[in-house]
Amino acid sequence: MIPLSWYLYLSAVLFAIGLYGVLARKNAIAILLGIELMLNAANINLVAFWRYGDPALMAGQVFAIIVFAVAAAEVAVGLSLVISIYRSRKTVVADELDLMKW
Amino acid sequence: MAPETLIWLIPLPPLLAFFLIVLFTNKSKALSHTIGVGAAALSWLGSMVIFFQAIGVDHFGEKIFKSSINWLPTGTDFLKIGVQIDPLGAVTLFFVAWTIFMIFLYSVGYQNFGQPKGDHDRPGLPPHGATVTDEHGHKHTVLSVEPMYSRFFAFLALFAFGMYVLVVSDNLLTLFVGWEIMGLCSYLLIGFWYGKPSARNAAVKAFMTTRVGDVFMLLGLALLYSATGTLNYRAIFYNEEVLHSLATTMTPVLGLSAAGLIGLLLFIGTIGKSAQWPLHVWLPDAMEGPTPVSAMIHAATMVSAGVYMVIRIFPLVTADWTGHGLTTAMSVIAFIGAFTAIFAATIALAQNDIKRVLAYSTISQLGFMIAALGMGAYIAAAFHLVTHAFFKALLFLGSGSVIHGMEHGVLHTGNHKVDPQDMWNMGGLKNKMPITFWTFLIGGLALSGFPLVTAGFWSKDEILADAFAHEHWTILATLSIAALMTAFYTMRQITLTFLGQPRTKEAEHAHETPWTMTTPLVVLSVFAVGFGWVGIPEHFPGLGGLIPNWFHDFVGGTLIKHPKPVEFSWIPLTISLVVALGGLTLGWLVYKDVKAGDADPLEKPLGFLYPFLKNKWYFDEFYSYFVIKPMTWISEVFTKGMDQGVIDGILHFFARAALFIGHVFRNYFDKPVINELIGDKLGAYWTFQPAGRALSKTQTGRIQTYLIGAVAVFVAIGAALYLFAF
Amino acid sequence: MPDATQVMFFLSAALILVSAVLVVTVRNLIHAALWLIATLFGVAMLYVLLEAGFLAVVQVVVYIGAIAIMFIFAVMLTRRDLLSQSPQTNANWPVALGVSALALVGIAYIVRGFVFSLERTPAPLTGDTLQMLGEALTSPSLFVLPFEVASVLLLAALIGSVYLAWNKK
Amino acid sequence: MDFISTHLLTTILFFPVAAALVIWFLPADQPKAVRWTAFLASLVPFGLSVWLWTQFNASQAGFQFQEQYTWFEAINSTFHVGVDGLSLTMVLLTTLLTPLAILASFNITEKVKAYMMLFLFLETGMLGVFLALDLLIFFVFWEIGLVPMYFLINQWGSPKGERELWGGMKVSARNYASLKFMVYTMAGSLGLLLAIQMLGVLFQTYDLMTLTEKWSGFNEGTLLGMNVSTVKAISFWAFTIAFALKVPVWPFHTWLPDAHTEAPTAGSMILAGVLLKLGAYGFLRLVLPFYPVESQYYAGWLAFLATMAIVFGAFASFGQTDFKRLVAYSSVNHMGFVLLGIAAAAKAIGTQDATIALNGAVLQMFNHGLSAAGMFFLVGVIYERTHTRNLNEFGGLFPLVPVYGGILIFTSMASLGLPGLNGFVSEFLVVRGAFGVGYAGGEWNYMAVYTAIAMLGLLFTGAYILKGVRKVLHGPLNEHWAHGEHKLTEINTREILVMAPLMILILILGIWPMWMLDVINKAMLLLFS
Repeated sequence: MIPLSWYLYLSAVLFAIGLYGVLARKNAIAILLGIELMLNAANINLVAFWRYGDPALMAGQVFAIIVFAVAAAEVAVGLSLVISIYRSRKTVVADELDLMKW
Repeated sequence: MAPETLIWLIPLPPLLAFFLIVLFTNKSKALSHTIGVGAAALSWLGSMVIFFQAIGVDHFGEKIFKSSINWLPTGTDFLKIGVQIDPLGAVTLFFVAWTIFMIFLYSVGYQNFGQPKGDHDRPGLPPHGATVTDEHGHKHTVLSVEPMYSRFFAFLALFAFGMYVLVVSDNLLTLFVGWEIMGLCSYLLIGFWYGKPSARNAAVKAFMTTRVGDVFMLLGLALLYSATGTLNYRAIFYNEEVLHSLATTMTPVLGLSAAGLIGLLLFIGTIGKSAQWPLHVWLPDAMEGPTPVSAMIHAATMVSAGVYMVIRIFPLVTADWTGHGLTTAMSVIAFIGAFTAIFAATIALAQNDIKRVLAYSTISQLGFMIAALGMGAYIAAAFHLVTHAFFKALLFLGSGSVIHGMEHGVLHTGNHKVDPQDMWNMGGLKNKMPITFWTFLIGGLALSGFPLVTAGFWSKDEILADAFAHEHWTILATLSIAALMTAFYTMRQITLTFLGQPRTKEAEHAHETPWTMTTPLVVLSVFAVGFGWVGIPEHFPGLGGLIPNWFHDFVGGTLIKHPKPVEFSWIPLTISLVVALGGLTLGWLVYKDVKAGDADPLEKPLGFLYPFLKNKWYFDEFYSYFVIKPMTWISEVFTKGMDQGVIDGILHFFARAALFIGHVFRNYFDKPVINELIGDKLGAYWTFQPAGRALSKTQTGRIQTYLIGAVAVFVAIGAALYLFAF
Repeated sequence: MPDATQVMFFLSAALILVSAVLVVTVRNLIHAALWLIATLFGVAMLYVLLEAGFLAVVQVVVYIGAIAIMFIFAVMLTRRDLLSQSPQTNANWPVALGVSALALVGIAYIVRGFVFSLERTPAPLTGDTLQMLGEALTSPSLFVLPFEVASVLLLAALIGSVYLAWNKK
Repeated sequence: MDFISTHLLTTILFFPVAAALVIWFLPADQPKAVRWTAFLASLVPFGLSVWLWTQFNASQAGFQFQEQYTWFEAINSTFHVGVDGLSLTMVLLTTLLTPLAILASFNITEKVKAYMMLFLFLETGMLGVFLALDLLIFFVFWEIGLVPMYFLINQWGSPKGERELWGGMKVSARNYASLKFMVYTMAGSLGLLLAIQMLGVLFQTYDLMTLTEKWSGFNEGTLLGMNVSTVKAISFWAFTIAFALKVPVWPFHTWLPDAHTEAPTAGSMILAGVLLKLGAYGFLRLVLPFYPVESQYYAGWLAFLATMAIVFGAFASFGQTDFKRLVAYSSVNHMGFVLLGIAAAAKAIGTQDATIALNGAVLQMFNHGLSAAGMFFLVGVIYERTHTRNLNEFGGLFPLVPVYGGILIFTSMASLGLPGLNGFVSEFLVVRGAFGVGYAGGEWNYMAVYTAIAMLGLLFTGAYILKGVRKVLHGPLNEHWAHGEHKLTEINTREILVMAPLMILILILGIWPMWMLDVINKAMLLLFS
């Protein structure tokens, strides 16, 4: 039998890895990859809580599905942004996108 | 119509006329004078009805016509105003109505109604004449119509309204209202030709001088009202109790009783209005107005109003008077009157302007009345008031007629340097203007007190008889000399104007005036002769008793204690005969042979006195130096020195002090300490600038840097919440 | 001794963690995308362990089949950096590492603090979970609204990405 | 209609503000619409006040049409309004003069919207003071009135003119005047606010009626470590000086000639017509009821100041060569009579003489409102045409402008106190009341002396009025104004329409003052006996 806490620790670690990817990677696409990892960590939690709570309540699974949808949307928009930026600035390096600096 | 209702209505037609003319008909000259004269006629008619109803009542003094209404609420009480006609009122109404009506009629002619418009006339200046071409192609200059013809009638109507209000009112307050309305009108009418600086200044002078009296009078009114709680004639002057209590209440002012103080305060009003010394200066200058105005002011209305009021308050002035000696107030009044009488008479001796002579004679005659009142001769004063009103109106209108005739001559010769009012430019007008001459002669004789026939004789004689009977020798002497002078300057005037040969070309071409001007002269001369006969003393030798002394009996009813007629005595009669005839003869002898260019025959014998008299005892100079200059100076001081100097100076001192403190704070604290030390050095240079520089490095513009910060803070806050909040 | 499910858990956990670390560390983005696929596969295995079969299938089909492939396409479209041998992390990476570790510690601390109160054996599943899921998603009294919102979101993302990626020239 | 009849006072009070907000949304490039909206809107409060006048029961004691709303609960201050005969008269004056002033400012072309809005705000401020039955509300409105007036003088005042301060320093006259006006009044308000706060703290209420009762009866013990009588004397002077500044009483009057002279015509009308009345109203509404003992004690001082105002005002007015300044100083002179009446009443409160003096004072307030507004307007009419106010530059204008001349003489005479016009009635009542107090029961006191001296001022009233008329209308015509581009034009219909109501009221009040005096008289009896 697998204790619930194992899933939670696992998802925490996965989340932290994803977070590191988001914060540290240079490439915009890589940042998006990190976000995917974090979303998956969240999904693991959702499904685990569903299973270990009252399985008759489908909230966990439903939320996981909605997270899928959000992830798909996010990736679609994110990638098209990356492509659009690449077209105009010929780079996808996040460090070089510093238009926000005063 | 009940007489009370009618009395209410008497003053209204002139008021309506005023508003109608001002608001609607001022474009039409004919309509305006129709309304004006019509209104005067209506009031005249009402007055006559009232007068004849009044003399038809036996013991009218006890059963007078009166009616009143509430006017002002005063706490729990009301101040009532109303109308009343008592014997004195009835007599006054009679002469006022006649003179006013005559003056209205006369004005139509005097202001050249029906004449062409002037060539260069403009409002505010007297008409200069118009050029007309007759059928032969000759050009003539004729009199032109007054440009402000309608306005003249409007003012005249308002003036008449004021006088009627004054006469019919039953209390001192509405009397004062009428009094002041007349004051306004005299201002407007004296300044009628406001374009002339002299007229403008004379108007202001008249208003201000009379106002000096008016404010004292208002004070007297307030005091009387406070003391008695009413201003009604009947409630005060016909009420022994009130009079007695006023006479026994003492005041801290000059040891006067309340009655005396109030009487004197009110009397100061009269001094102003009736041009008594020392407030007489305005009246001669008032001659700047058109002649009907002079007549109006001098004879019929304003100056009479002053005397009328003193007659009204006579019971107050003489309250608790035993009949012997004089109360303080009475002495003051008598002194002022007597002094004015002789003072003005002396000035009249040396005047050359036909109207100014009359002006001073008016002052002098009013002095007679005031003196009479001062010594308790109530009936005599009232009688002289009425007769004087008639013959002085006659004289003024007559002089106006002369001036009008002379203007005709001036326009004919075209020599505008000739003053048509200067008697030295006249002479021999007797034949050119016969009606004017005869009526003027009647008026002049009445003024001089020509024995037996003229009204002036009877009234003046009565004053002298009174003075004699009550043993006021000083007054008697003063008035007798004044009467002598009166006769003298009257004859001087008549001689210079009408007798002898014309002294100028203008006088040769003078012309009789139209019927609208001569009719009033004739009517008034009838009264100037006839009105004396209603007051012949009972014991007068020969004539006494032929006609009952109606005036004495009737007017005496106004008082509670009917005054007794004085004993007849030959001495005052002789005096008046001597002064009148002597003065007239003397005047004729001195002036009958004056030729053109001659100096005044009086100039030599009088010596330095002549310029002194001619310059009116230098009173104008005195006032301008000792009153007007200091007042102007004070007002300068008050604005420049006080307001802008002291008060604003103090304020500006505060402002400067505040500014100074501000400067100190700014220059010695704010700028060096706050701005430079704390602000620039500590703040900007040492702290914030480096800190800003350092912190600006965190602003990389890179999303991940910010995200790191966000997550770090998120974690920190989460940890903090978890640790401390749960 | 671990039982069979525990072994399975360890295996998939190892797969997930190893490949996830590689996702965020390898220089070549194509490789990173491929390692992501591995991670996602591991997660799908966990779903199976959790008896959420439908989700496991969706994970494989949608994530691996669509999203991960899209990544690879994107990487190829922005090829210029594909072969870059320069470090794929920015200058702040140690800070990022610290912050991530901190976040991990924080989460772990929280989990440790209250998970054990929930520690129990999962109840056996009754009924058809797939049917229940379908009903939950479409029942007006349950989650139809979020479901609809999600579909609108997808539509918006569709239009938005088309617009963004459209070559205006 | 039901709402209006139950909220009559607040409707009157706030209608101008509502109208101002409407004007805000009007296009600025349509000055005509703005003017007419402002004018028509200002007629509404006037109509309502006339209705109020007819509905008002003069014989009923206390305040009528009261409305009370919670306002500032923590300190027990409520929004409480109501009228009695005194405030009713003043409300009528305010609502009458505001439309006329707005009509008079139809020739304003600069920033019309702002101007009209300020004017309407000003009306609310003034009405608020007259209607307030709560000291805090009173103070708030007292201050509100200040602001629009400041801007009216500052922005629309006569653009020319400089004022030399010290050491050759020069400032624009309208800035100087508006600042002086503001600082003066603020200085007075300071003491007023302190005194009001003290009352509020002491009795835990700001309600006028409660305070009147409690404060005037509070005579023993100590307060703030001082004797009560000392505290009362100090706060009496705090109130007195605040109101004396506004009246204005000599020697606090020097803001007035500056402010009046520099203000736009309509501003001067309102300033002289209504704002000065606020001070006198304060005396009647607060000082006399709150401090009967102190008022009586210091009546001599008040009478002294009043006499000084009368005499100095008249002299100063006579010394002017600026037509508008002349009229401005005449306000000092005329308002002196109001204070003289108040002082006399303070001396002998409750007697018939006091009532007469108060009747005179209140009527004089109304009368001065009419005649001063008229005079200022007439000065404005000629100033607008000639662009000068220097009396020496006029002269003999009567033939050019006969109608204007007639109106000017009429209004001047009202100002001079000619019997038959309104000023006389009130001046007579004041003099009569003051003299009656001075001669109470055969005993003479200083009030008689002051009244006698005040007569000197009355004399000089004549002098300066006639000086004005003489210099403007009479004398040889100054040809400069007769021809060409400078040709003086006659007063136009709009201007006559402004003057007509004033003149009609002047005449009616002069001949038949009963209708108004009856209300005033009953109010004075109920208030002070």
